[in-house]
Amino acid sequence: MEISIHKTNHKEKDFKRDVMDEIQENTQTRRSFIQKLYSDPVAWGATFWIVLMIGTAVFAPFLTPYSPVSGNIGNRLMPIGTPGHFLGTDEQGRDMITRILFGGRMTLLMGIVPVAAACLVGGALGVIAGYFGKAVQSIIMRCLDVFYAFPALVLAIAISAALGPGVRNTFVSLPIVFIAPIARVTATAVQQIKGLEFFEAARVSGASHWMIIRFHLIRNIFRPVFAYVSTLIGISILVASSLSFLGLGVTPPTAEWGAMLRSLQDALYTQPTVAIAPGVMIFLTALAFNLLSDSIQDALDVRS
Amino acid sequence: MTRLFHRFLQAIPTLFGITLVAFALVHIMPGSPIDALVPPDASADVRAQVIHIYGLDKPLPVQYVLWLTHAVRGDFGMSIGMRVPVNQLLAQAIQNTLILGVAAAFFSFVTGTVLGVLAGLNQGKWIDRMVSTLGLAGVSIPAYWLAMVMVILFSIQLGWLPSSGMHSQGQEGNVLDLLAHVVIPAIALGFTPVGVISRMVRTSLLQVVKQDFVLALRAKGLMRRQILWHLLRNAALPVLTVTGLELGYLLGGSILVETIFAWPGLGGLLNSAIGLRDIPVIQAGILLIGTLFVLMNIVVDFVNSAVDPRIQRT
Amino acid sequence: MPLLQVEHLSVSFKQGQHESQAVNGISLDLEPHQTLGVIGESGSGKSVMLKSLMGLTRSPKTRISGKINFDGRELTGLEENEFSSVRGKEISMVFQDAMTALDPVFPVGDQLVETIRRHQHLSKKDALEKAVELLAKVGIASPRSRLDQYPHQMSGGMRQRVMIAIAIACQPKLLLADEPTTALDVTIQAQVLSLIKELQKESGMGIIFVSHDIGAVASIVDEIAVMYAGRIVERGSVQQIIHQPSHPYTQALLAANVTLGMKGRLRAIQGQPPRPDRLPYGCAFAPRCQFAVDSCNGMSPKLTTIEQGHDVACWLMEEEPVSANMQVV
Amino acid sequence: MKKWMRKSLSCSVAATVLSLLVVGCGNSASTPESKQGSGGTLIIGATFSNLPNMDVYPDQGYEGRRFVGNQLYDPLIIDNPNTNSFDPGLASSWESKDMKVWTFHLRSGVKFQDGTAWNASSAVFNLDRILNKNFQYYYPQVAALLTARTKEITSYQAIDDMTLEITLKEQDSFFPSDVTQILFASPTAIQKYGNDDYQNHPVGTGPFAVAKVVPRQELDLVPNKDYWRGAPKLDQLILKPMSDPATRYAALLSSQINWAEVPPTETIPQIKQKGFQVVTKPYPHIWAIVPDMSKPPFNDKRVREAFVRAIDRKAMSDQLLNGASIPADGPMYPESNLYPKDAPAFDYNLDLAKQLLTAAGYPNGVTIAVNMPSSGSGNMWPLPMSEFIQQQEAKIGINITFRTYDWNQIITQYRAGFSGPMADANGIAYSLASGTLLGDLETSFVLKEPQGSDIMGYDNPQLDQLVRQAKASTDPAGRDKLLAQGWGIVQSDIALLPVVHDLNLRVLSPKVQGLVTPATWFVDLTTVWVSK
Repeated sequence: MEISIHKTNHKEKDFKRDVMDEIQENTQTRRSFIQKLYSDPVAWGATFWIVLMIGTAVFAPFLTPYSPVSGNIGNRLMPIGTPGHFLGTDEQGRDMITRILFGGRMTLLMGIVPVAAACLVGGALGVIAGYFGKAVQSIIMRCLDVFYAFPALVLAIAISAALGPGVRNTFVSLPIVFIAPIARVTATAVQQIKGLEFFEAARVSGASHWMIIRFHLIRNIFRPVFAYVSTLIGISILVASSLSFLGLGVTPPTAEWGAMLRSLQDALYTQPTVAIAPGVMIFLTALAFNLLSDSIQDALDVRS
Repeated sequence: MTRLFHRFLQAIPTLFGITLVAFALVHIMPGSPIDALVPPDASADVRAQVIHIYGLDKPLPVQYVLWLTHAVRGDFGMSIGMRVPVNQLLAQAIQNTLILGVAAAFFSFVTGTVLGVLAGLNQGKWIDRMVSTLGLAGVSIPAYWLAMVMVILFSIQLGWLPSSGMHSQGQEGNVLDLLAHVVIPAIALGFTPVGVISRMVRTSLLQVVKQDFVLALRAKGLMRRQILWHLLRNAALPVLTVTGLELGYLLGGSILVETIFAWPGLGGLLNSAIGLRDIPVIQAGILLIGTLFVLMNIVVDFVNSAVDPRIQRT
Repeated sequence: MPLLQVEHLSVSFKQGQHESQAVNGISLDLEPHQTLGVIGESGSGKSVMLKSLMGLTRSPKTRISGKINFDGRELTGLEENEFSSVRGKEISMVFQDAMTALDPVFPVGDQLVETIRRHQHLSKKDALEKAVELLAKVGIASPRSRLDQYPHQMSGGMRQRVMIAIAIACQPKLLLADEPTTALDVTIQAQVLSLIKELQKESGMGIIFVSHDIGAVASIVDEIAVMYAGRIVERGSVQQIIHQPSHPYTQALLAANVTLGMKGRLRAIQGQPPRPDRLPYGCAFAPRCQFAVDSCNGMSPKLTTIEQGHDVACWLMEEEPVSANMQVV
Repeated sequence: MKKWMRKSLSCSVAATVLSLLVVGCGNSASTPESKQGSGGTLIIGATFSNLPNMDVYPDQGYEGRRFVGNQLYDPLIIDNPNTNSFDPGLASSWESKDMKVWTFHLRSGVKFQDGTAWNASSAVFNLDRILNKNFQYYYPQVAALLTARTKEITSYQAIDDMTLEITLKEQDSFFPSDVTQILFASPTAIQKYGNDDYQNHPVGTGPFAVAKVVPRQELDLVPNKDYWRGAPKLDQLILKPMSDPATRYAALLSSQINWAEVPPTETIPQIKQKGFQVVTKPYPHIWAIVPDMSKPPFNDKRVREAFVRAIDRKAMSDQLLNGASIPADGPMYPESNLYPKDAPAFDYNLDLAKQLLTAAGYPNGVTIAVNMPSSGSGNMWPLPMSEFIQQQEAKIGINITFRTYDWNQIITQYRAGFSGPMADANGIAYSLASGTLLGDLETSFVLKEPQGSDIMGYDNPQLDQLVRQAKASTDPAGRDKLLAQGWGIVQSDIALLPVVHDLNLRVLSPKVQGLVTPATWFVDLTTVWVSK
């Protein structure tokens, strides 16, 4: 009896040491990751744009004297460069800068929130699937396969069509789209970790599942999963704006870039520069997120 | 062949799941399908009769089994909104979508490959940077917006190409006319895959270039184009997989692009069916897209094994 | 007239602001029928040297100087396309690992045929016949049925034979072998070595055989050159090198080698070879050399003949070692 | 534009020539060089998202009827689109002594496009198909849609081969305008294909016949050379569903169509500059929000008035819609002789609107849901219009959630009323050809389902009384006076939340000739040709 307890203690110590080593290793990689990002001018540029977008979104009400939802119909479709309306006005006579500033709020939210939500659910499913053996994995993965069987946009459109238009429903349909791929990437990452020696060691040392998942798994799958998830934000922005463009996402009068493109579609032929402006914003913001994601992947060195 | 068969067997549960999703989606839709079928001022017995014909009076599981057994036989019922058999609508729509999809796939595959090869072979040079930028632009650009911009530019301003539809009046059989109509939608739709594919080709090529055998090929005295052929064959594998996945993207993107160009395809059909709450069409459309996507993955798998001898063919 | 005459060949790569000196003023010559073994640790530049002979290291980031005279032609000045018609035809190369040196997605037959047809005007059919012949020649049983196989479907030994078949396809005058047996089992190694030897007997080609393993080389080469940090530090006949190793590095190498069956304690060489972008002044081996004296850190020793056909580059062998105060800082 | 299409017999149009009018208007005006000529292919970009079905009651609203129904079929009495009067159709004359028994003398020598002769028995076959439940070819789908037109009919019979007699329940002076809505199909074709499949092989007596149908893409029609009114001038007529205004405009500019229904309003100046013909003309129409008056908040007239007063309808017409509409005070359009001149107009007045809303018990505002179509016949530009209204109402605290549906779906919802799938909606944005038919007042504001479509839960005994009088009236002038009075009651009760009257904007390529700008929703395409 004595001996066995002693042994256990010993193992626990080993285990703790493992963990400590690993934490150290993690902080090291984290530092070099940040260093790499720091020295990447593209990452700087992208971050600058994103921070600018977040800043203008947060402070939008203080940056413009106009209302994003109501305008002066007498001033509709003013061209770019009109005094007081630098980017012109939309078909309802609303200031385009104001609409774009406020629209950025929705776009950012719809880029980040669904991905974050899907990350929680998909990540958890992936960890469970990857960690608890083949049977659990096949059940979860087979179920998720069904969602995988639809192109992301089709799935988003189908769910949004079923639930009806509106921001709230977009926040339901978009995460559903991303859960399956995130779960799959997570499960693969977990499986790779499972094959490593230290993981086996931790298992043999008798640590609880929760301990192992917390200390070993999450830390180690973080890089590949984070790198993958970072690629989804740009996609989420595009899908969300597509839904709004189809009239399935944000509904008027809320300013959102995709919805703005929808309502300005008729004005394309008379004020093309005004009408394509929201598209430029979607493009630039998605591009910034994609560039940053690229840099993150480079810095994490996870690109195959 | 056995391998293909196995792959099919594996896909069966997924396909089954797709049917469940397709069936479930439309039943959580707001609005009752009966109201779309019968005018409310119709007499009660007419109403009952129509409900009976569409099986809407049965419990959901029974409706599902009914629908599935019909669907398996290719019978998706009558379109509620358009009052024609759904499979007739689908058959025509899928054909048109395939025309657009194949054109877009062709455009994106060729352009993506050429750009990717150029970038991969000129790593670090301006052309590489340009292609990388273009690639990222491709995955960041909203296809519908690109479509709108291209219509303004090429149809309205320059008047080079038609702005919508599939063919000019009375030119149904004219391939050149069809080509003129497909150019803008195909480019708008294929632009994102160009980005993805060119990036993939580049990465893949760079990996291949690093491998020993490339040096060995040079050591054999092979000429540049012969070596390039080896490089491409080797780089093709991941590219084919990605292209397969991008075909799925094309199916999705076609909903937006077809809507803008009034292209009479599956995407446009689905979009109008959603507006109409045309349940049989939505169900069949979603089922079709899901099934196509799954089949496409199988085909990609199969092509992969055909191209890569390292994948054992049993 | 020697088949190959290399004079002061230097190869350096630019890497950012650094410049790696991979090959540093090598001179050697080779007669037809002769086999030269080049040995050294990995990173000693032997592989780069070999590739430079075929012009495979040429790139905008590489600087190559010196002369390579092959069969009466100067190779260094050749255009890439001229060079490519020499490669595989007059000079061929056998690589270390056939698994990675053969294109995995083409059948071996195709890979043979494309080499044959690149250099000889043969019809596809004739080239195929020739391929079968070549496979038979390198000792592959039922060669015809092997044509359609992919590299991964063959055993390691067989793949290496295919490589050799490709290399000798156009009866080259010079065969460059870059550790062709390292990846193989010991028994297969011997078979492959004797195959190469046989082929040489038949065709009279000159061979440069690079290896980190003296044991592998000893049985088939006539002469051995020992490379360290991009330089030849000792060269001589097999007998001279094995029985009278004069450079401390050669001695250490031999001591580290088990296959020769040397008695006594196995002494691994202490330390690491220097990084090619940070070569020390003087003798590059000095930091690891147990016999190093002050003068070793001063200037690089020149290759000096110590007996007929036996050259060594070591201050210890110089009659008048340079004094320590000549050290250049 | 689904229901209530009744039209005054004597409505002579005081056509308002708008500044943007290029093609003439009125009864005879047309482009000067257009007197002679024929041939060409007319390609119409229509606002429906789908081809209408081709049975005798096409769907897709009145646009389906305008471009398909009226081209394939004829009624007994034709609702002349240009003169705003009744013309003889398949009946060369008709009479009724008591407004209860109506005798129709059928036109002789007319044949359906399949050669079947038009006579009293084919007329009875068609009436049996929609009225006789025991008839082999009784077709409830179409019957239900025509209920509002046939509700008064108690019996019908063929007096002789060319005479048809229809007996009504009670006196109905509106009946001739109802008759314009009943189209006649070839009995042979119906027998041949059966009720369900008939719509895919329609055969009528109309000016055009179906040549080819490409579902969702186009409908090709060819002229009926033996048309009894004279063969149409066109060689070919093609209909393309294009629900999106921008798509129609782009298609027009790139010459894929030569006739575009309602293009984006902002393009009007550009269109004119490019030399296209811009056509507008007042006609019986209202784009309104139909309120659910059976539940709060629209059960309170003060809320309805606040709602109407909050919309700057003049700004909407002049600025948002670039003059393609005129502000509406009530369901009846001002050029009509049924227009109630003395009825109250609820002018734009935000302060008053706010006071009314507070008085009605909503000092903090109220949130309502309104269903609306995404496009479709007479719906103009629903997206910017609804968004404009949304902004305007927000100023007084009425927050509207608009929910967009396909036009056909909206028609269905409308028919089902607020007790059906729209139970959670407070209103529905709808385009009505209000006043096209004489009985529109009755069907829309007096009769509930299934005879009428008073879905708003509106009841006014005074109105019921007036309508009853008008219906029984044998004197047209007196009847019209009563009707105008009735429309005035509806307007002052705000049973509809009026927004604007459409001006039927369409744009034609300069090559399209011979169009007589219609004074109603409908249009006569037999006079049109397309020059080379």
